[in-house]
Amino acid sequence: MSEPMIAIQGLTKRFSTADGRRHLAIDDVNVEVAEGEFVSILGPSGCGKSTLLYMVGGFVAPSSGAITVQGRPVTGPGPDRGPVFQEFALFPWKTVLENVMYGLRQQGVSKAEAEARARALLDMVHLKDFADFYPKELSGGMRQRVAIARTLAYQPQILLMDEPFGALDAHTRTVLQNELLGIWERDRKTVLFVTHGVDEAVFLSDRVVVMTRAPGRIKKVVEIDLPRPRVRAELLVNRRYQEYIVELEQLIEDVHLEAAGA
Amino acid sequence: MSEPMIAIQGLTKRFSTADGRRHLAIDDVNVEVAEGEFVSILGPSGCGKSTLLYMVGGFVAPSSGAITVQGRPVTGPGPDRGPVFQEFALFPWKTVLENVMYGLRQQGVSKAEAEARARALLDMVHLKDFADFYPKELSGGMRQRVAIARTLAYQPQILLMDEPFGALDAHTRTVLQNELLGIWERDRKTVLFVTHGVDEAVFLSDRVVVMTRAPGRIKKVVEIDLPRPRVRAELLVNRRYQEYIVELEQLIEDVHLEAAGA
Amino acid sequence: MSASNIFAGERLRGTAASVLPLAVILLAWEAVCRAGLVAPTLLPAPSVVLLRWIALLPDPDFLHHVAQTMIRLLSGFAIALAAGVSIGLLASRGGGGLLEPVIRVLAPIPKIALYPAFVLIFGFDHASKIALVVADAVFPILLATFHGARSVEPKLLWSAWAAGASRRATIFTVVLPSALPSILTGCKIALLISCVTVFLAEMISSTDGLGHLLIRSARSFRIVDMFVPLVTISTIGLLLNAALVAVRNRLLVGHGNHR
Amino acid sequence: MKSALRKLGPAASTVLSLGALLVLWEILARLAQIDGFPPATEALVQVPLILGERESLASIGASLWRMFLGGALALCFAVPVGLAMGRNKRIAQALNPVLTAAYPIPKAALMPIIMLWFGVGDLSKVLVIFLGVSLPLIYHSFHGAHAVDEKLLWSAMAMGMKPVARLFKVVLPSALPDVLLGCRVGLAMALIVMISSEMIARQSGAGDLLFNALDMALYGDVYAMIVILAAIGFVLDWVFERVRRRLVHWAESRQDAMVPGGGV
Amino acid sequence: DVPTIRVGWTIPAEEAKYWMMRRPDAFPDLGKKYKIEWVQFQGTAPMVQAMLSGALDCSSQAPLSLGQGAAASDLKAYILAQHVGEKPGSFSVYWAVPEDSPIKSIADLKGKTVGVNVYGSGVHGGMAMLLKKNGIDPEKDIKLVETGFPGSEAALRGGRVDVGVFVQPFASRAEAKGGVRKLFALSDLMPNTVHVMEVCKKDWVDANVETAKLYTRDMTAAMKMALDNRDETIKVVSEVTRAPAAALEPYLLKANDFAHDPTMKPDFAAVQTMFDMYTELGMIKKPLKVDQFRRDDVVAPVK
Ligand SMILES: Nc1ncnc2c1ncn2[C@@H]1O[C@H](COP(=O)(O)OP(=O)(O)OP(=O)(O)O)[C@@H](O)[C@H]1O
Ligand SMILES: Nc1ncnc2c1ncn2[C@@H]1O[C@H](COP(=O)(O)OP(=O)(O)OP(=O)(O)O)[C@@H](O)[C@H]1O
Ligand SMILES: [Mg+2]
Ligand SMILES: [Mg+2]
Repeated sequence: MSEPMIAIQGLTKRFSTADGRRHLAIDDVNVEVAEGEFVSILGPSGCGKSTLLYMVGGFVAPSSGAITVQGRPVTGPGPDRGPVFQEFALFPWKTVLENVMYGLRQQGVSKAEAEARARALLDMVHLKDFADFYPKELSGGMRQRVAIARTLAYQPQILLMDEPFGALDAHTRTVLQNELLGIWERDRKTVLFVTHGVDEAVFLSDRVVVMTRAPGRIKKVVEIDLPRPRVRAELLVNRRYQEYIVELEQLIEDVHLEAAGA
Repeated sequence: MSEPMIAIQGLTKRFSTADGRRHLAIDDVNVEVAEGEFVSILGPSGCGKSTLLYMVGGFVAPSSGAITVQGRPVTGPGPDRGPVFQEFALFPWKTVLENVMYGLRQQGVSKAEAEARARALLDMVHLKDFADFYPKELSGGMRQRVAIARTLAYQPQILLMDEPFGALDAHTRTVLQNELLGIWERDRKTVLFVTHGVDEAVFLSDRVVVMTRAPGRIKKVVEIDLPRPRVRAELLVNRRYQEYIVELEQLIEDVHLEAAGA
Repeated sequence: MSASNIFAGERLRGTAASVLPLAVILLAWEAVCRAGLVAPTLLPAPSVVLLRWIALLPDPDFLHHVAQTMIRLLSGFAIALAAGVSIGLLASRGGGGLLEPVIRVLAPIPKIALYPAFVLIFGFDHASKIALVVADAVFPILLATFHGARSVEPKLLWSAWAAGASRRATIFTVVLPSALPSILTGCKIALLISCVTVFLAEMISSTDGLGHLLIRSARSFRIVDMFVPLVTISTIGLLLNAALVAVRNRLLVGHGNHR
Repeated sequence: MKSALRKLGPAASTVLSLGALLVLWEILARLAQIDGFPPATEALVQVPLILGERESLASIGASLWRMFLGGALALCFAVPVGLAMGRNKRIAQALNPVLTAAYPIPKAALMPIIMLWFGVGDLSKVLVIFLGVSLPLIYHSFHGAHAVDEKLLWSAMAMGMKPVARLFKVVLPSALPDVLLGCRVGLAMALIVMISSEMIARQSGAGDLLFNALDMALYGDVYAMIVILAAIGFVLDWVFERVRRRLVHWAESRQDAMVPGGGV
Repeated sequence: DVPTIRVGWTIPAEEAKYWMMRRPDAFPDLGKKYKIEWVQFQGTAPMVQAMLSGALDCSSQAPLSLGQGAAASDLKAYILAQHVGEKPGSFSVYWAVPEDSPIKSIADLKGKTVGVNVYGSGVHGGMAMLLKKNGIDPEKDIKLVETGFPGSEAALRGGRVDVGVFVQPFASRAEAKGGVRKLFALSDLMPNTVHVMEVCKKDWVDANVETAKLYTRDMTAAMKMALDNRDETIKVVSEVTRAPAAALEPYLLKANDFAHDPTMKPDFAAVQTMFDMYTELGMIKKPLKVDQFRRDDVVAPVK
């Protein structure tokens, strides 16, 4: 097998809290993600999914362990890895359009071209009428869509998405799932995707990583062997699809029970 | 029928945006919620659900129309209506425990009692080990659970919940749904509940209000005539339950199509 | 009532709210003087001062003094702004460890005491007074910038870095805009301090400017003439502040609650 | 170079940069050869002489006491006013013009009138210090209160909290980082105003020592006083910074950031 | 209990007051029959205002500030004593140029930068008068800058002014260093000048005649002590001004100091001459008679 796109080895993260204690958030995680692979992470709330993405993104330093991206150790953020944060983190002083244009402009794309591409993306996330709004004037779901558009705009090789569709209604979510799959298939991106939706994970992913309750460890990695391109309507009647969902739900149930029993 | 708990008549909300335009967010909404009723609101992202809750909460003034609660017009917030905001809005300078105790202390509950009640609620939302953490040290889903606990703590008559389980994993969500139903049944609370989960809405509600795309109007109100107390495992094999879900999904589909067609 | 009418009414009430207290103070002052509670040789009635002020306004000699003060004030403030923002940014990023102690030591020293040295270094003309204004006004801006730049929400920076923005670019596209509300508050304070400082410098040693005008009047106990420069500097402060508020409103459209 | 510095730790870099400042002063003064700007060494030798005298110590103590009084008064007055202005448009509209009209007026010029009401003693100086310190306190509190997340206020309202309680229990803590910035600027201002308030009417105080030295062209003493004041300012600021960290650790951003200087 | 006088003072030339401040035990009445609250000021003009506002009872004054206070603000006061002045042979405020300066006389000042202590001060008035008499328009022909006395030497040596103004102790310091040449002095204008007087408010004196007398008497006693014990005086002045004794030694109470009269008797004639000069220059708005500041039973020397 060729070199993995992302290799995570023995990754551990401890936080020191305000009251001086040390809090183990992630404990000895090992994952490899191949180029062009779509990997979802499922896990109980607070198990360290976001923290894991931050470390792959190069925003937060691991306490121990190593992360390499394309063979090189991660030392900081780079435009090869595009994050979509759980809290959106839009620039409040920029309009929606300017937010989406930001990355392109930083990479030297001309203003006109950046605007055209930003508008196309805004159209995709159903926000073309809100280009001149400021983030504070948007609803939660609208902000989330701007954040997605902002990251997709500058076309990073790797997408690090933290519950990117969490605040969206079912219809919009479905539309965006399809759009994301389209982009992924077209551009051969590598995606690390945190979600709470088991169906979403199965629908989108090549593999699903299930994490234990805090401190986060890997419970199991489930290979999703469903044909691509995937069409929702077809999958819904696919027995394998249903089995995967049941298996993952069971795993999550186990994760919770284990912790309760321990 | 006795006087409704919440009566919303001809409610309209316009925002003026930073670029000086006027933006119609909610257009002529009429709803009545009876005492002890559990009403969910479903609608596309950006259709005005949060805004509607803000106005019932008395935080934002309507542009026109009237809202009465227990027969009295809403002129401002009050401890009878407890909001759970989409963005959580925890007090960052207080620990988790202090956040949950806050409302109780405001209402003159003794420190010891407030702490006991807060700890019980933290236990309910699976956060008893995090009582001394500060909000910035929590994950997204953990913050959301603190926000829920904080509002439940001071036992408002009416709960105004804005996607309160949106950032939670399926298992935790199920647990909290059951807890919420338990509290609701025990204390005869009135609940206005914004969600994107059709199954969640059907599982919890007496009625589901479906809103149109922006500007938000009421598309349809669906009465959920399922026996209570509801047990998830039983409902999953209940045909009526499945039919409601299909009906609501279809409605939402329609709402989106209409707008696209318009 | 139409919407525009409501807004007009609102604005009117706003103006009233902002003018009223000032007017009340002036009236009280006037009453105190009229009632003979205070000797006119110590505190003249505002009406008297106002009349003299209006009479002096077209006087080219008086305007010359005003202009001298304005030149010193504005150039001092501009330099303090440029220096304060750039040093503040620098200190908040890499150079914090080295710059912070220096700032801590320099900020609280009374710059007035340096004035004799400034005069000998920069001469008796504008430069020494401008230097004093800079020395006094730079720290509020610097500290506000430093603080604003340090409390940038990290995820905003992360977003920018991940988008491929260079360190330098993030300073201008994230740190600066994010610190802007704080910086502008620092500017407001610095502006008022600049007014005081330029006036003081002119009082201590000068042959023109409003401060000098005051000293000249004070030495010959022309009490009404003493109040004219005070009213003038206060008006200048009000006008410059209004300009700053206008700039602020333009710059901060998107920021949180800053309408 | 940078990482070497970081290894040195804060104490070492403080010593390093202050040492560099002194050396720079010494070199500049020797180059400039100006009476009014003596070299660091000439000033530093005077420091122990001044501090060795009981009387000057008492003077400095008296000044610091006035500064403390003025500062404490300002804290009690300016912070609530600033917060109220930040939350209430009417109050802001009413007070803003009064403040902006009052602050540019040099208090030194008004000393005779201030003396008229408050005498030549401590009271007028405390008042002037109070005014000087309130300026940054009011505006930074104003700014902080203005930027409070509305939903925090809404949460408090929904719990039944009354406006005044909200001001102190929500607006104040939330604006605390800005209020404390105001305090920090105010601290520097307090020392400056404490000195300048003693320029015209002098009673034993640090400013009296300094301005007398200026009047006698004793520049060694002048700069020795400056060094002493700078040292006082440094210590106060250092103490303040400890307190500040304790008070607003909740606002400090996520730790362990990988990027140097990244929002630390 | 005993009455308290609120007295304003300045540095550097009020040796009698410094003695009373630093050696109060040397005076039998001070602290027993009356007390003094000392308040130091920068310059005489603020003390006029402080007296007007009732914050001070007595203060050190120059003829100009007293005259202006009286003419413009109706200050009513008595001159009790004279601290220092100029007499033939004593030190006189002078203006100096660098040794090698091409300026040889007042007439050469045209177009030059001239330093003065304070714009509109008595010293400035005297200089203006002198220039006028020598055909130089003090408003238009020269560029005037305020250097203050302390900064004058540095401004002159640094080339910031062409002519600098000197009083003690700066004059002796500059002379010791050398390289400056005296150009003209106030004594060129008039032989007798009054620089610092002790002035008390009229209503206060009228109400406290006995205290005023005690005060004047002690002040005269202090002046005598100062003149009789030069070494101790140097210590006293050094304590007050913090100037090192070595800086005072070359001039204090010597021939090159201002004139000190052991009786502190005010030179009313000289004050009148100065009033008239300031009136002519327009610095005092209306003619003044010195007699209005005179009350014989309190003026030094008190019987
Ligand atoms: N700055 C911090 N200090 C201390 N503990 C922290 C800090 N940041 C995160 N943690 C802890 O690390 C753990 C993992 O947090 P993380 O945000 O990665 O969870 P998550 O899996 O993303 O959860 P969610 O699904 O709720 O978003 C949590 O227990 C949290 O309390
Ligand atoms: N301050 C504001 N200024 C202008 N427009 C606003 C403002 N606040 C909200 N809006 C607009 O009002 C509409 C409704 O917003 P709201 O937050 O109520 O939506 P929502 O139904 O809660 O959506 P979501 O499911 O995404 O949270 C949106 O179109 C939004 O752009
Ligand atoms: Mg997370
Ligand atoms: Mg919403």
